[in-house]
Amino acid sequence: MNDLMERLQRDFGVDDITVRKPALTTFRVKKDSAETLIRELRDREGYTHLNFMTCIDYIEDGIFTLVYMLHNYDKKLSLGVHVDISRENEDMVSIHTLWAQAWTYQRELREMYGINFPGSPRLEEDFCLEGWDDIPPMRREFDTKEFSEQRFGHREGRHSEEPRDHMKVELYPNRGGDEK
Amino acid sequence: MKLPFGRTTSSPISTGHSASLDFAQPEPVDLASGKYVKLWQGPQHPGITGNMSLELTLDGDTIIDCKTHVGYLHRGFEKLMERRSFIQNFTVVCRIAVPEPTFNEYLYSHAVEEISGIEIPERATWLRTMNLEMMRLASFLMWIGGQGGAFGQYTVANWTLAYRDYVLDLFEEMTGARIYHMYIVPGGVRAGLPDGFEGRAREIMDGAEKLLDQIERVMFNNTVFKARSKGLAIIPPEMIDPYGIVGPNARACGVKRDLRKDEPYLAYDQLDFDIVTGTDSDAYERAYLRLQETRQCISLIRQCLDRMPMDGAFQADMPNVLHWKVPAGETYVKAECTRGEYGYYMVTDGSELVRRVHVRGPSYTHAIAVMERLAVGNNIADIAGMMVSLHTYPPEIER
Amino acid sequence: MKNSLNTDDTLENSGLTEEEQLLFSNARPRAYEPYPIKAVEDFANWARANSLWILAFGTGCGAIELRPLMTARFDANRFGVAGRPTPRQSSVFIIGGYASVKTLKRIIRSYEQMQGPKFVICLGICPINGGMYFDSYNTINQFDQYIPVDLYATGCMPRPEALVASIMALQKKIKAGECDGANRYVENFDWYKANQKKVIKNWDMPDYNW
Amino acid sequence: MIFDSMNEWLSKAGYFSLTLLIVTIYGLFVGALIERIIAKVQGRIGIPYSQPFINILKNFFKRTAISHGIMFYLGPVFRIAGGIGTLAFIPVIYGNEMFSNFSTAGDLFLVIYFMFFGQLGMALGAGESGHPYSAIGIARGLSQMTAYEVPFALAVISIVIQYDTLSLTEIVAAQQGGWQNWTVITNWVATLAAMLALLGMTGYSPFDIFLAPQEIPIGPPTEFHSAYLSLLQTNRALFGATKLILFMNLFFGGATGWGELMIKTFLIYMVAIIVGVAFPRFRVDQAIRFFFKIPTLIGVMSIIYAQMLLTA
Repeated sequence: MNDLMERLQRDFGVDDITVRKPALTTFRVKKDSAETLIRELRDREGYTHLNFMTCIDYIEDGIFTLVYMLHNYDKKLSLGVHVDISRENEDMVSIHTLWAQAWTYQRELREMYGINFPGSPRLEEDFCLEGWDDIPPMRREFDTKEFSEQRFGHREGRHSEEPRDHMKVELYPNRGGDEK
Repeated sequence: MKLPFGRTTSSPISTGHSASLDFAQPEPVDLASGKYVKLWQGPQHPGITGNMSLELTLDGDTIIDCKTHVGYLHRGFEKLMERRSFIQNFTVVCRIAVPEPTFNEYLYSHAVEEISGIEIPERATWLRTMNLEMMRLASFLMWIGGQGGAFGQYTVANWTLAYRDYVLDLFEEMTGARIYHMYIVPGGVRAGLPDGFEGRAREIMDGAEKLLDQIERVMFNNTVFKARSKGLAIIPPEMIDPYGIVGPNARACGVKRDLRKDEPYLAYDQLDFDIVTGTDSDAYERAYLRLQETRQCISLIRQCLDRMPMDGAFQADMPNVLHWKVPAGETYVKAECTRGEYGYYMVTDGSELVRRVHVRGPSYTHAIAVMERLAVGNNIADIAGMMVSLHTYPPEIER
Repeated sequence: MKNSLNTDDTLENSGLTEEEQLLFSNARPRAYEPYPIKAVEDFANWARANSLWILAFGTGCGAIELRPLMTARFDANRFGVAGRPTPRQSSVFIIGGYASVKTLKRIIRSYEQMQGPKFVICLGICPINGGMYFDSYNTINQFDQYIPVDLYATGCMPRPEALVASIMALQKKIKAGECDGANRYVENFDWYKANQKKVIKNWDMPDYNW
Repeated sequence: MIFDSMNEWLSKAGYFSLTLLIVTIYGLFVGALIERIIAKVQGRIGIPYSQPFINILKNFFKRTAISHGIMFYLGPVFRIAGGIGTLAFIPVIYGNEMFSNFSTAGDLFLVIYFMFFGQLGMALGAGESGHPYSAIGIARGLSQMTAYEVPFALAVISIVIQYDTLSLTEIVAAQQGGWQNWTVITNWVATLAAMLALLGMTGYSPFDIFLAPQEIPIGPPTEFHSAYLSLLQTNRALFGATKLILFMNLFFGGATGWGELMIKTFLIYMVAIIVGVAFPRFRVDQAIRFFFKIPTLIGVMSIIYAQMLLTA
């Protein structure tokens, strides 16, 4: 594993290498070399299985982190390839030529985050949502509760408690819900 | 057979590891010519597993193009989980995959435990293992019924679905619920076994074994069932890796991969079982492999009952859940569900809410990429059987 | 329009293109008139109550408990309940829990294709007020805003016993002639349509398709 | 004109209406019974005996708001005309003037013609509905019909050779005088071919390919609803029973009373059911291949066998 990481550091300039657990290592790579790196890992290093690809929205840093989880069946090791892209310039190299299911993931990411994958087939088709007219829902700035209240409404009489406040009242009734 | 889309029906996929996948856009079909029919199979269709649909283009009875449409069950779980606390999430996750909620519960709990470094007691490990195996048994029983039903053999469907109910009774006894158990919580399980559970469980396992023998006679030795399923939807070995095929679908063509054996979790390293593999990789082989795995489940549940410590703590000491903050971290945990690798990817940032959860269901690739590939060139009559044979559950695709 | 059935009060069908407008009728739905003789109507209601054909459309997780209901353990066939794969022939629509917006569109289409009198049973809490998904951006919260509901069976999931009980309750209601969901739909048609169109943004189907 | 007077014709018609009623009710009842037997195999209790009647009533009371054109309405009418026509030329009870219908006026070929008239009419009606599953169902149903026709027609020809007549009454008459005279004993080859064809005719598994809920839900009747559906259901019971009566007349010595008729037809039906509960469904090409192989071969053999019987 260390040899591989050293080689990747040398050839692709990966950084932020973290061993999360013995079977899972994550590292970060630049957007430009991501596709080459993933192809290299698949063809040369035996990381033939794409577990999934997904995206994390770091709105505070203004970036999307794309995560490609690759798995090596022989060594029983997983690699999490992180690629940072800007939230504004939402373009990413498509890997639909590497795995048959990749374009589905890219279609989902396109719909849920608005990331564009030029060249990926059937990218514009609806995946889960139909006739969506708001900002992509998985972005952090999208408030699902507010959207739901405004679009679907709530029936009168629905009563919900913030669990912490509720439990405080339940647990410490004598002190008026004061924990201390 | 030559098809208008430049695809051929019988030639195996030409994808090696170095070759790229062929994504040539098919020529548009002239529907106005009257030669082809566009047909929507689903979502309101009894032959579709769950709530999804297939957009089929037919030339006579032969399918020349298939597109899977999902999203009818999309509830936005990943978004909902980002705005619920860790303990609130545990009630939500089981609803992701309706027929197999337990795997979601286990993987979510496991991911949280792994990031926050909680060790669960040994008894909880065994209880979890048994719970997962019982879920697998119930799910496989439903699947066998579904495969029989998809080919019109309702007798088998009635038998297995009725028997699955007895397994659900066991769940009810163990967890208090039939479908959504919410049994496996972060830190352990919610309860131990009730009195007399072991005896009743063994009785039901004996019955299940008898039922499986009957089903093997009625369904698997049936000429018509063989005629329908042999040679149907063959997955060639070269397709396994590029399409990300996992679980019984991959094992049926001789790929010896099973997470329970390869990367043992819970108590699986102490249990005695072998990976079942097949050779033919058609619908019949997959069905037979699943029948054998169902038998294996019964044996595993018995082993769990034999070796399980019957007393001791079933839950680790947990922090006050109202103040529970999970340290920053990232992990990917996976387990072998009935359809293959089920995984939870979790990223936390040290707050009370989870940063990101991604749920990886095996149907994601089986129902879309694989189904679209295999359907082409087949008869429309076989679509239902083929779909059940791939064992897809739509809710885990769209979540 | 030539395809309206001799009425001036027609629907817009604005979601359709010019050619498609000619393919669909734009007449308004009509309410179900009971038979003038009460005995005949009671007899008809008795027959309806004892032969409930459920549309085979598993719209949500509730579908998982319909299988035990229809198979050997609970065997709803005893009560005259049967599954029917086509909306034209079925009279009961069981909404299996939450409905996502995409499914709601299909539910509306299937419901409108069903021939009256038709009844709707909602399973679970989700159709009542959103239940577990009250804050989800893709599931509706109050099902009766879009389709009239005759009966709710709550729980998550409602057990098959609860389903049997709700079928019995529905039978009782039908026999008493109180199941008028389909008529409410017709009477408040514009209200229902407005609600539906508020949620379904890509309305590309006729307003009421027969 | 074979009737001597209008009066005789009228009384014939009255008796026929009675027969029609009895056969329809019997068909509905036996349908429920069969459902219950299937349910028993599946571990269920099954529908109440009254269920088929209630279903028909309910469908009759259902509203209709669909128009698919005139042929769509005529489909079920053709279908039931086919059913009634088939029954009209079959002697239901042998030797009973009341229940032998118009069998003196028509022969075996007319009966067989009526059997397919209904199917073709239904095909036209269902085709008019415009539903793609209906079209696929019709294609399947008609091709399967063509396939099971072959062994059935061969078996019928064999019987015609054997008894040297086309009249059903005479065929039944030739089988009287004890079970050893029944065609099933005297010409068992033809019976075997016809019973195999019966599997296809009754439309239970493995030959329920034209309904096939998991594949083309539910084939030709997809768009039929309310009163049209109740016509179809009535016809299903009537036509089902009629086919069984025809089989009974051809191969099992006919019946001299209603009790005998019911027992015999039920037992013939059971053959299809025993196969039906145990088998999954064929694909349409497999079903056609099945009928063109062994049943057709047996059918050909039955003709040779009948010739041998004559020469022997």
